[in-house]
Amino acid sequence: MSDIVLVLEAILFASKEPLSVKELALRAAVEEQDIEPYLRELASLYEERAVELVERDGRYALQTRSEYASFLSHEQEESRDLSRAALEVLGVIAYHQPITRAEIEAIRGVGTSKGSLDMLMEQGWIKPGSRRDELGRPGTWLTTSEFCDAFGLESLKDLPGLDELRDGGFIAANDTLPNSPQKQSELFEN
Amino acid sequence: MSDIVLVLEAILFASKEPLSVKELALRAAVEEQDIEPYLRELASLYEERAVELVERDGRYALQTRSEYASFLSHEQEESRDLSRAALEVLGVIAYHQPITRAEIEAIRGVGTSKGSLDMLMEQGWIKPGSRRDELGRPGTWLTTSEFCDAFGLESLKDLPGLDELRDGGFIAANDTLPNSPQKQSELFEN
Amino acid sequence: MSPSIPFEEDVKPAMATEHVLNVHLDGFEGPIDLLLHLAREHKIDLAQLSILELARQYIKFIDEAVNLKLEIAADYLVMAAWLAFLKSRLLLPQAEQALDGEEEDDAHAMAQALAKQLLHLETLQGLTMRLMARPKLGVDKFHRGAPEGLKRYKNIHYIGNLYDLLRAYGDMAQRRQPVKIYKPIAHKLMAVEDAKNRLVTWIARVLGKPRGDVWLPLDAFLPVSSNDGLSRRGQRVAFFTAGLELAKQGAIDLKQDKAFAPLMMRARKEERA
Repeated sequence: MSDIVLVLEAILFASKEPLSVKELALRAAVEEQDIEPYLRELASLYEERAVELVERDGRYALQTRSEYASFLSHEQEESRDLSRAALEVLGVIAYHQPITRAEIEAIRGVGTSKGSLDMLMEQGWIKPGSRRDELGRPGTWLTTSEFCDAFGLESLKDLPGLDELRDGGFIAANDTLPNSPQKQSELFEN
Repeated sequence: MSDIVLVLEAILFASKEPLSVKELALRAAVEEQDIEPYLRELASLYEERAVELVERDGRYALQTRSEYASFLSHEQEESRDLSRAALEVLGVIAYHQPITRAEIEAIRGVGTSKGSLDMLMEQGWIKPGSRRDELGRPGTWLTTSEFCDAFGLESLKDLPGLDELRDGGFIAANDTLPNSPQKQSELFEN
Repeated sequence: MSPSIPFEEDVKPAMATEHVLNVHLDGFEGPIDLLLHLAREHKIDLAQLSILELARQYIKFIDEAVNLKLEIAADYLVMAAWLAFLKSRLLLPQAEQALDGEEEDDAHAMAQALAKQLLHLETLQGLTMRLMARPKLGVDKFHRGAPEGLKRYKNIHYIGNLYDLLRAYGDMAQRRQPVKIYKPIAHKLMAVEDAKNRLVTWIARVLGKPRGDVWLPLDAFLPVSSNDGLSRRGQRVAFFTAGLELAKQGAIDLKQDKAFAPLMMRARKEERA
């Protein structure tokens, strides 16, 4: 194998852009008209490889063969725990559905980033319900059956009641939630 | 030739930076412990070529052989000249890491201008290590993987003249340098 | 090898000739570095512990610099003084040494420690030069110039955990404020005092005037602005109460012809005790 072939290999490998025959000849210190056989030999060296010598508009470059493109991007599965905020929003929706965003915020006492709702929807755990028949016709949120699946509930009815949460120590006795949260009307009377 | 060898070739050829065995195995869908023979085969494919497969601090990369440097002057980056002080600090850190600033100063017999460490860190060659468990919990310095890349060190054990320091009693004979993963293989001896 | 290796040039001693040496101290990284340079310059073998000769050269160098009125950093002078001390200790006649054996050992130990430090730094300087002389990435060796690059996509799954959900909901319930706090609506009602003031003003205005003692219905006193029932009823109550009070004081007369008939008021002409 000619040294010049390897010099061209080094030049093409390290180059930031495709190179013309003229540039290649200059850098490899070869006559321009002599360069083609060397390039052909270099191409043949990569014949059965994951790399190929390509020519576009008279410029040459070494590049990864397109057959291997799928290996250049890697999909990674990652499991994550829900953020505190997302858990709260989901809990409020589960217990108080159908519920508007304003009501979620009123219960949580903090603004709800749109991101939390988007993320929960993307996850398939909540969906938009019908619009509330009041000023501005705000949309409401509901949990989905995927939510029940993901949290191991046969149905929403299996969600422990607030009394049970209190008995279970999840809520201190002096909480400010009304007793039957499923009926959202009680929460927002007046 | 195994397809996996070519997949590894494609991945290494396309990568912007050296890749760990873990990363390679993940992308090529091979078990980590099975990857070595494939890497060895790939290395042999490049045995008489202008490009070689190298191991640097436990990571692998394809790069041009230094014999072809004279043809690649176009690609040379403007390298920043490091001051004499910075170079000496780099040497002290490389051979004695992890090392505190006070220890560097004791060896050099002179205060270390903050600029030296800054410059070396900006260059990407040193990084802070864990704090020493002693009075004042002084921080330590280590060299980086990029340092090994830059100077063609397969691992820190390849630092030239480690034995001279050992013979002079300047480092303990059983001193194991940190930051040097067990050699993946003896494949790529220098 | 590439034509320019910047690092190699950097490590070359900045001071090449004795002449330059005499004029500058800036090129040195402190006294130890200067000592090393002098050792190289005068071919003093550090391993042989020729510390005396080195001390002589160092002191001579500093003396020259002082004579030239160069600015000399304190640590160079400290080193010179220390070396002078060390030299004198090492050169003490045997007899005196016998008297003061311990100090003599100290001096030798100090000389040895200095020699070791010099040797250590010299070794490191040499190794650093060797390191810098290696073929370098980006100078002698190159990664691929135009790598396609690798991509990574993350597919994130969230894990549903009922316990966490209940816990979060419960904690929130404890943290949260009541949804609505009862706040009574504050109605603007006329105060009795206000009604009384209006009546007193009216009395003062009409008293003693012609037709000043005409009977007027209570409703005639209510400000016209009030249309709302509650506030009008409030005014009526206020004027009624104020009227009773003023009648009791004898300022006005009140009368009602029959049940549910309009209540009539008039200012009283004069005090009837």
